[in-house]
Amino acid sequence: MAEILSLHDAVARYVEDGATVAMEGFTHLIPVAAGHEIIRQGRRDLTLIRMTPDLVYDQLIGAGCAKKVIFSWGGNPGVGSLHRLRDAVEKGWPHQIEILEHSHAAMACAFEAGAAGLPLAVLRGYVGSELPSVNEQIKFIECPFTGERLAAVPSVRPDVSIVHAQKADRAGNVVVEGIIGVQKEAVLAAKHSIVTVEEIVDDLDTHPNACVIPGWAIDAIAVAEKGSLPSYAHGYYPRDNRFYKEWDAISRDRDAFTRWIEDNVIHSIGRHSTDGAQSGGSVQ
Amino acid sequence: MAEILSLHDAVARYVEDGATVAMEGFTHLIPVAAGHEIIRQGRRDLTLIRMTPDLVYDQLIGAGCAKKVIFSWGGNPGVGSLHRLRDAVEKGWPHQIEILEHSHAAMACAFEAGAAGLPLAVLRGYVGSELPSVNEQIKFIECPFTGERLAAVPSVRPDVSIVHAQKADRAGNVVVEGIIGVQKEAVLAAKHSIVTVEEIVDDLDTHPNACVIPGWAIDAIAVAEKGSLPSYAHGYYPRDNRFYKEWDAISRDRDAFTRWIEDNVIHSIGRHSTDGAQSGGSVQ
Amino acid sequence: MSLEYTSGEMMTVTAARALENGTTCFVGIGLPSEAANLARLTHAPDVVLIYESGTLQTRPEVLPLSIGDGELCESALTTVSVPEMFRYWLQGGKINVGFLGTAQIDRYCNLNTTLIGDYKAPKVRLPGGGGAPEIATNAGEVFITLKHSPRAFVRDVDFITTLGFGRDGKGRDNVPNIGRGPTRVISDLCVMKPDPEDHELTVVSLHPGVTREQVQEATGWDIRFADNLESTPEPSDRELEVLRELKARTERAHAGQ
Amino acid sequence: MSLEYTSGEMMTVTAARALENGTTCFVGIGLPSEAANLARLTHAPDVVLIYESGTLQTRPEVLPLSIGDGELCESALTTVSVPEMFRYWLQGGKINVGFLGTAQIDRYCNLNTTLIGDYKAPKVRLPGGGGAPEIATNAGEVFITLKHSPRAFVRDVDFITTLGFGRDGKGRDNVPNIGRGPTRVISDLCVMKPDPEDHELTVVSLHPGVTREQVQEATGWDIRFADNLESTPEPSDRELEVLRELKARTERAHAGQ
Repeated sequence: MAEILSLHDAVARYVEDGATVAMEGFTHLIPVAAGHEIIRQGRRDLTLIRMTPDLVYDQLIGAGCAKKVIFSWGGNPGVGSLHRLRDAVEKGWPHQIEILEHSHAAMACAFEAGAAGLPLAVLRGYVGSELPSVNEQIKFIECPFTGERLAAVPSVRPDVSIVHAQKADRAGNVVVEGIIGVQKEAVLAAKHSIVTVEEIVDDLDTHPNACVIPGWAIDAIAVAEKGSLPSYAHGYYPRDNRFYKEWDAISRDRDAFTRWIEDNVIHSIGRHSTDGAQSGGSVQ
Repeated sequence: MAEILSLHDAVARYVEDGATVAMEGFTHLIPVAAGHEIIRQGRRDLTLIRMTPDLVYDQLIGAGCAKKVIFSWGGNPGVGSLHRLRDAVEKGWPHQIEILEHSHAAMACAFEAGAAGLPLAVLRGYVGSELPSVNEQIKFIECPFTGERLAAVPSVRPDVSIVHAQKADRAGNVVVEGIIGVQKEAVLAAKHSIVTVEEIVDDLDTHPNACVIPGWAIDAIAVAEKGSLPSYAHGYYPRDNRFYKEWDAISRDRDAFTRWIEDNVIHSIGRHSTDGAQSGGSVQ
Repeated sequence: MSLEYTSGEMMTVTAARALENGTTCFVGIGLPSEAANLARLTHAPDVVLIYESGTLQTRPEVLPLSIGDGELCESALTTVSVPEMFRYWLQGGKINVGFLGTAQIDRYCNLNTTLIGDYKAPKVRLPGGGGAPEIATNAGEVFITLKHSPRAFVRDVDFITTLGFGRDGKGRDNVPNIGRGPTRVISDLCVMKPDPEDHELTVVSLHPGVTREQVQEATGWDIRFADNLESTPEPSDRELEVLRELKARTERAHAGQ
Repeated sequence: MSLEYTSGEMMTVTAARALENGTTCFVGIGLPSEAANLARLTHAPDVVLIYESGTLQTRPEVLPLSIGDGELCESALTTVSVPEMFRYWLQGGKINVGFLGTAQIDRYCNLNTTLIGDYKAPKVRLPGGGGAPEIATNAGEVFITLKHSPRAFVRDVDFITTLGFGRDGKGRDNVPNIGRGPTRVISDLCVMKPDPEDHELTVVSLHPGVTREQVQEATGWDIRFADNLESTPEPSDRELEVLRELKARTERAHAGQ
């Protein structure tokens, strides 16, 4: 049953050094505030899972939280590279990280299989791709009915999944609306889950087939107003496209990056940002 | 791209003798009017797929349309047996039919796999059940990652799927709301599909994550007002529970059944029913 | 305890009491649904009821006639597709208790809802497995409720639709990722539990006024009785009142249609 | 044909023209998205645009910066989960055309978006496969659009992220349930198609004013030219106007944020 905690306490309780963590949100509703809280708490050796690592994973990697990244597309959407991810992979700064890469289809199916309690996902995938030669977790099975060769990947079952959503009610039931990505799957596949929300309301006021995650399937709810910026929250605020472009310059340079983290993450508790770049400071 | 046809023409075009037909709707939105149209057109040798064959399949079987039934629970929900199904299986009236039975979990996964274009579904199922001893389509595979033994069943890929929904717009986009069952999967898994709807509207007026089936994934839309009775349509009319109970008596007796089909299906075109038992008569 | 009650009411109240508050329960239609809703309306207001039609955390005012009545959707937290229900919620390990009825049960709690007689030439064709085969193996544990009769309680079921503990009581041994299976069976005469060692069904509690002989007469094998055989507590007035109101509301609602 | 145009505009207009009205198109971000939306706003009003973020049949007013901009959801027929998108819509065979960009392409249309150099010690780490590996095999056919340069058009890609026709041109032979693969590549200089026999990329049409030599200089292998080499039709004024309005609207919208 979901407990309503501060973001600090939720992260402190469920994100341990060495944990496997999935922070999801497909461009929309990225749990940026929670990522910043992980940086502030100095977590280390995390295995970070995410279909589309973007700015928040770039920040976690640059801040030295990551040991390994499991992903299918790691870039700054519409802008270019993730320079902190590249610096870690290409030059080992701040330390070498392991990467394990999949295709989107395989990761989406692996999240689905994790939510479905299965050890593997089966898909018609990776045909002719060289990814199986660099990822030993990609195997192939034969369909017992047709003989067709199909790809199999292990399901995703994180220690903790963190997602951001529009709102929760007081029982911790959460509604996700708009581009829903693999958020529900991430929560259901994980041993523990934290959902940050824009607000807590008396009544979710949803339609019969809304994407609602029941409170009893979640461990912690934390209010993180604007907790997704520079990503966006459908119905609450738009994407800060400008900051995505600005990040390119900030993240190219190790010093500029470090200063940015110092100013906007480490020392930002309780502050509110005006440029949309900072977030995680407006919790509670 | 969906064509808007009369129910007669949609069934005449897409349901051929000998076809594999899935008519879905999990208690809710059962395509009863379409089933009656199949009886009126005298289709024969159909392989009928449905998780929960209820009254409309009892009627199709009693009327001699079925060669084989693939199902996971065949009863009159909340009332008891399907007497026409039993009479066919136990006594071969009007002729012997083949049955192939699954569990709900396996059939739901098989529809899902059909929609996903896969030849098989994998589930943690049938453990200790004797169903695999009477259904040779249930096999077991070994997970290449964990060694766990998991069940596999062939996906469902009907020649034609028929479902009922609340409304379509003029481009043939359909919204299904409430208990959505496996309707979307049935449509997407099939070579051809017919969706009967309560009405055609200018604007579907839905929320961002509604269960909408695009017109270009459907072959034919047919208006069938009250096309689901005695089942129900969320937002339109309630379930006729009384008729489900009455069906028990009607269907126990071969003559009573035959009279009922004559009066309420064969000769019902253009008529409207007052007792909720008849349907399919109000089409165009 | 001033109100008179029937053996059916005794069964429903006892089955309801088995459900703890806060439990997530995958509910079968009929007797399990009646018991689970009674639990929700009495001691377990936060029990989470889930029906295989996709309705999550539903709070119907009246008992559904079918597994997919509109009332279940209208009063649910949300309604998901049937594949999602079986994959994410049941197989995904989110269900504490599966609450099932059955046509036949045997001494190892195996359930038969497929047929009486031979599979190729059945004497009576029953509705089939439905959700039960995977509810029984993927839920944390299973409660079963049905009326006692020698036709229902048989030594060996004609067909194992749904696993209890198998033909030899060892059907769950060494099977990975499987629930505990049936932990109690509630009939109109008594409460039974599988023996912790060999899993044979054993009477642990007799309902008030019921004798060992009555249970034995209604059971198709020599049924065991626990050494410390208890007497099932009687229904409270409040439980009976709530149950009767629920059934009266249900009857009025369904008659009107 | 009175308006002047750039080679980028020529590329986009030509790519747009490749999309027939009524086609379902799985759209990559960037150049494919620009071309697909131009098609929708000109000759193909009923083209169905699908983005991997789950937005089905979307009609954005401005071009999305990311694959999951709010505009895509707000203007979509409906938005599904990402697993559903890849399972039901792509793998389920509902997509006629996958429209992709890439960092590198080779003579057999294999795409590399993984890295330059060696996998263990990359010179340049690129974003990775994303949706492309399965778009390229599960869509009915694939269109590819990218700018011509010797670094982009290489004889053999450093890494096959996404199958064209494999290292030997035979990568799709005898593979069941696979799409036709790349059927055309549109650059800022020309249009190329795989040879029907051996699948080697062949220039079939030069954009106006472009010479064979220019294409060869910008290509990292000895590229073939079709016997009946054509000249790509110029953009119409209407196409250019619609494209420029679209880009201006997009710029205004994104600058405002």
